[in-house]
Amino acid sequence: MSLEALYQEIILDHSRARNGSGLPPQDTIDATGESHQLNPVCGDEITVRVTVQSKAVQSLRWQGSGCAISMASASMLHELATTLSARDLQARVDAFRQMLRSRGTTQGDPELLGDAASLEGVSRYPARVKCAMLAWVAAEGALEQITPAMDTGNGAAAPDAGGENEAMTRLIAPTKG
Amino acid sequence: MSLEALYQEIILDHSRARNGSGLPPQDTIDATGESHQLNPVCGDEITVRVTVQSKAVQSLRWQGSGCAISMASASMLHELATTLSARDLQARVDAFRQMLRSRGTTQGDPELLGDAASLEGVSRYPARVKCAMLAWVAAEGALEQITPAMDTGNGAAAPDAGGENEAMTRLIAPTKG
Amino acid sequence: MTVNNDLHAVLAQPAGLTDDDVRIIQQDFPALHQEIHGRRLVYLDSGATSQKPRWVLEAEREFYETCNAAVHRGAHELAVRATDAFEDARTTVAAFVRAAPEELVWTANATAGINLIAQALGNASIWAERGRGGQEIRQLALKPGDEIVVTELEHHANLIPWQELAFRTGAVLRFIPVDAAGSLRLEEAERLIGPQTKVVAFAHTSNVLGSVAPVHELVQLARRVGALVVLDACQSAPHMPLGLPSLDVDFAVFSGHKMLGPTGIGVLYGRRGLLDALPPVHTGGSMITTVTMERAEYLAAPQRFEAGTQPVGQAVGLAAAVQYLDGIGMDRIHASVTVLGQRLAEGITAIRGVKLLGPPAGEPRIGLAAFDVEGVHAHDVGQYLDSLGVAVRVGHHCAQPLHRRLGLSASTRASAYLYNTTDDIDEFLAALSGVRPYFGVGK
Amino acid sequence: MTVNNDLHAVLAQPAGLTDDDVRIIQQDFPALHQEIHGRRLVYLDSGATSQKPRWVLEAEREFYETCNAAVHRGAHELAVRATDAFEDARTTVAAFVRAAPEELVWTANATAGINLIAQALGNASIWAERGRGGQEIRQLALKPGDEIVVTELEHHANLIPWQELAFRTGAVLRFIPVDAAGSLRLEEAERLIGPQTKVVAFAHTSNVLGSVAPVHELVQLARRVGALVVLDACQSAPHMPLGLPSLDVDFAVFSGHKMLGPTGIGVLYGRRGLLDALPPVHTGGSMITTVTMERAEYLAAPQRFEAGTQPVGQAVGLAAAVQYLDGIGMDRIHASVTVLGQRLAEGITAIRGVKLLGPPAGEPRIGLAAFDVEGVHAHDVGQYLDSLGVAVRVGHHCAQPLHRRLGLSASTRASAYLYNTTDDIDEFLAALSGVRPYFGVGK
Ligand SMILES: Cc1ncc(COP(=O)(O)O)c(C=O)c1O
Ligand SMILES: Cc1ncc(COP(=O)(O)O)c(C=O)c1O
Ligand code: FES
Ligand code: FES
Repeated sequence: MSLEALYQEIILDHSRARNGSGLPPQDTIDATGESHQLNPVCGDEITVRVTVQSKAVQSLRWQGSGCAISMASASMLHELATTLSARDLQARVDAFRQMLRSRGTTQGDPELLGDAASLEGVSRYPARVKCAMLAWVAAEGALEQITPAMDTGNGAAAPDAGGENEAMTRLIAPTKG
Repeated sequence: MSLEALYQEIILDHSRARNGSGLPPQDTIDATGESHQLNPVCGDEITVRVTVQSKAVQSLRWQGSGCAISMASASMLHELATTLSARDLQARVDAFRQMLRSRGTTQGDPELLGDAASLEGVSRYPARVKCAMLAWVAAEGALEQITPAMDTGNGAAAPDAGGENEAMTRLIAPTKG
Repeated sequence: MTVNNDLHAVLAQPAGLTDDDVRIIQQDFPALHQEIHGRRLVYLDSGATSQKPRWVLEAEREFYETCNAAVHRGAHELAVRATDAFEDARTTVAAFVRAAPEELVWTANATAGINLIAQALGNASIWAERGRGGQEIRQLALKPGDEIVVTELEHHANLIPWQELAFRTGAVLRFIPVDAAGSLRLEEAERLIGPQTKVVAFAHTSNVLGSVAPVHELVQLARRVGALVVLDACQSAPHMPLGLPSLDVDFAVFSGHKMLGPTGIGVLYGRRGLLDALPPVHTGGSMITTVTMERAEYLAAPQRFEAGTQPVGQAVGLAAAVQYLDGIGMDRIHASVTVLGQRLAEGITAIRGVKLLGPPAGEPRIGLAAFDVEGVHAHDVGQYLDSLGVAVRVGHHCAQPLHRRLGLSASTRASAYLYNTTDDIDEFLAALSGVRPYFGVGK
Repeated sequence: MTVNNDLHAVLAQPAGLTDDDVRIIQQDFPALHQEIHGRRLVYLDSGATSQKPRWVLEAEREFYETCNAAVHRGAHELAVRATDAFEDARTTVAAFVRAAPEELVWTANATAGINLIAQALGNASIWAERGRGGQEIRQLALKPGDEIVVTELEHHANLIPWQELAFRTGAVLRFIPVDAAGSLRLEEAERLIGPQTKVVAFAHTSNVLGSVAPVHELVQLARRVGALVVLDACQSAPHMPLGLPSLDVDFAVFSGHKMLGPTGIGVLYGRRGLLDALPPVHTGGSMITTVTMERAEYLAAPQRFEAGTQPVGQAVGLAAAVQYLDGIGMDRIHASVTVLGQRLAEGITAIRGVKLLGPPAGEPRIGLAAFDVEGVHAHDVGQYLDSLGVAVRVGHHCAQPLHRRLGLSASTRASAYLYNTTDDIDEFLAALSGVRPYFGVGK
């Protein structure tokens, strides 16, 4: 597989654009959730803040640093999220995760994932899957703070025993030493 | 090499005879030394008691249990020791050690070692060298209690750096845990 | 990799292994095709360490020749391959004992696994004392007066680490005694295991007696009082189908080298959730999230317990070993080895002046038998058998207290595995009959 | 075993290694003859782990096929062969660092070696507190207020175990800082190392900067106050002739896998006498003299630290590795790798937007160089280089505090070994020049 399939032009563009990056001082609205995720493999970190009003995502912004994949992925997530219901956003996170876990067998669906569909090539690079997931796991965490799991349709994303999903969440969630 | 070279008839005889075995209640004479040695590989133990008068070995008796080699070796040591000066006994211990270390290259000298010369075959079985040495190391320890090292000519037996001699003494001397 | 074509025929059979099957299996084991002192090698020391099939040696070699790199790091292709091979090995070995990959920690050997648990519990005790960690740490901590229960038949590896943990925490070590025949006195276990018991640790099968512990009963007693159960599966994992979760133990350990795998690798199984609650023991690279000069935060299990470069080649080798075992079938291996164990027990019992240790012939035992030859020291027995090409183990088999209880300082042990035929057993028995005459005792 | 006949010609040469020499050496390394993404593999990640010559793989295999048995036990022929192979390996590897065999303890890796020392010192502290052991234990014990000194550039393996020891004993961990360029501030070391200092631990050569520590100066400072010196020789043992006794350190560790050996084996060197004074850490079989249900008495070093079945196959493999290294000559390897390190440093410095870490080109460095590519994350750099067949390491290289000090969270590292040619370096440099253009930065 060629490098170009991993770093598509659109990915490099997003990685430089970093749309939605920067967290303005926070108003204390009930419907805001924030989650911080660390990729233990590289030490890169991201914080995602999601605001929901009337079950619709009002804004998704983020702050962090990392590789081109992780930055592009956060930028794409930002663009995708703002038009969705909270429940829909969770569904897109699930679809994105499924694509990345597929080891190249699932194509990205631009209808569902917007520009993030272009990250499909990442699924062939297991070491980089965490990069692409980082912002999305953080978004999931932020959503959970706002609405109980059922509300976002989170049931579908429940970790299946021993699956990559759970392993990843476990890995990404640092345990205090 | 055949088993018969290891277990010569004379060795099996000694192992059954166990000459000099049994420690009578001890009179407190200054010139008596006693040393207890443990073979950590098998857990077998032996205590050797040596009495010296006018620099001559008065008696060498022992108590312990172990394999045929170790019992025969103690029995032979008992027979050898009683006619010797303390200094000579140490010299025989040195000669015996050298024979056992030789990996089959040194023949036992019956003039020097008496029946114990028949243990020469043990040197081809590194795992059994400790068996044959056990009583002799104990005798050495007992002698040291009686006379300062110089008196017994012990200088020659000083552990040479990294040599088997030292390694063995170290192994045989248990360290309190 | 080498494929032993005849093996397919063996695998087509329904149950057990005939001597002909075994002879086909033997073809895969180069070490068995040696002459020792001019005699065919009869290797009956698998309880100490097993021989390795070509399949395992080649898996390890192939790893080094095509995938070798540091795992969980680096973005390059070899690193990806190495990581895949390493984690696939974890999944394979975990499945072998019906566990999830996250429940499996690689260790250097079984001894290291038991030490890891004992030291982690010791660390929990210090952490709790100093207010570090949460509720779960305080629950795991041992306090003076708490008790650790082992049995009198344990291998030193499952005894001394607990002595040291007791010393360290002020807990008291107690033990379930065995009777003069070596059987665990279960009624004593009932008396011993009480509310003060925090850990119950025991061998699944004894490496001296060949007996199988009443796992279910002991687990019940421990569960009743909320004690952790640690299973030493060193002698069971190689020989019988093992489902650790269904045994309901909290921790278990075994060693790769006793089950066709390379040296330098062992396994610690920990019930899901429990491993994550334990403090780490070894610290260093690849087990942290954030490190400052002052402090470190630790990853979840299994990484939390895998500091530094792991035995990757050996993990791959062990995975190949369990594939080989599974290929033949653990139930067939179990059946076959049980038959050999009984043949050993019967044959040994029939020899005058030789005393079998452990369960009498006809009673359950795994494929090993230790015995005492009256009037001949175990090391001499072993040396004599060796001269006839028969390799056995002699000594206290790292179970001094048990030997002392049985009134012995050493014994001789013959232990069989999937590559031993009944002929091997019979050759051994014939050789054993010659021992006392040779040493001139019991005439 | 495979003999590479051309190697004899290489060995006939007086000093250093030409590219032609290296190409002959490469023939012994099967892993290097692979295509990665259709390109010749240029392996520049030996700082993480080295590739293995056939000689090593075959030594290990030969051991399993002809000598495999439990060591230090059993009276049979294979056990004798295994014990000989195992102890001969110890003698060989000890001689490689000019040590005596009893000064060398096998460990699972370097990380385990440092943990062993730190935990043994922790045990000494508990023993002393509880009145166990003699005078030497009390001397080794750490008390609240005692200090452990490390440096700011340590690998996590030589940092976190000391953090945990400090936590456990109440001692204070202090560190010798580096300046903005990464150089150790020796004047600070002089200030820091005082009568309260009990341990000084530092890396011989930095796995990020490639710099060599002022061993002599630091040892002097430690000796002045009677502190123990622990040397992390992980990156020096593979690359330079090493005489540990003459460096006058008390302890040193290194890993087999970084010096042509298998995974799963490392070495702890301890000055004679000192190892015997330390309490054991792992307990179990083969390290005891007498065991009762209540207590155990321990053997002298090295056995005292080698509980359970040892990595025998790996020890044999590591001995073969150091034989291979010695066959070529550590001074020639050192000379060759130093040339490659300078070529790396010079080449990297010459690329616009790429910043070399550690000593500038022309100053002493071992055969590795880490760098920062402005505007491109290290993982992307690594991925790009991988697509051209160049394998490097990316990340914090288990040295987060150092990276933080340098204002980075990650870097990319190219590390060379005896099997790398100057062509390898040049291919890497050419690839590196393409990184920023590819990611569209710095136009
Ligand atoms: C300087 C240094 N110390 C310690 C280590 C740890 O070595 P290992 O992972 O083999 O235990 C490494 C290698 O990663 C290193 O480079
Ligand atoms: C019952 C039992 N437990 C523990 C061990 C220790 O295993 P290892 O030496 O591989 O750590 C053994 C093997 O010697 C054993 O038989
Ligand atoms: S490398 Fe850190 S997030 Fe991609
Ligand atoms: S076997 Fe114990 S002394 Fe010979």
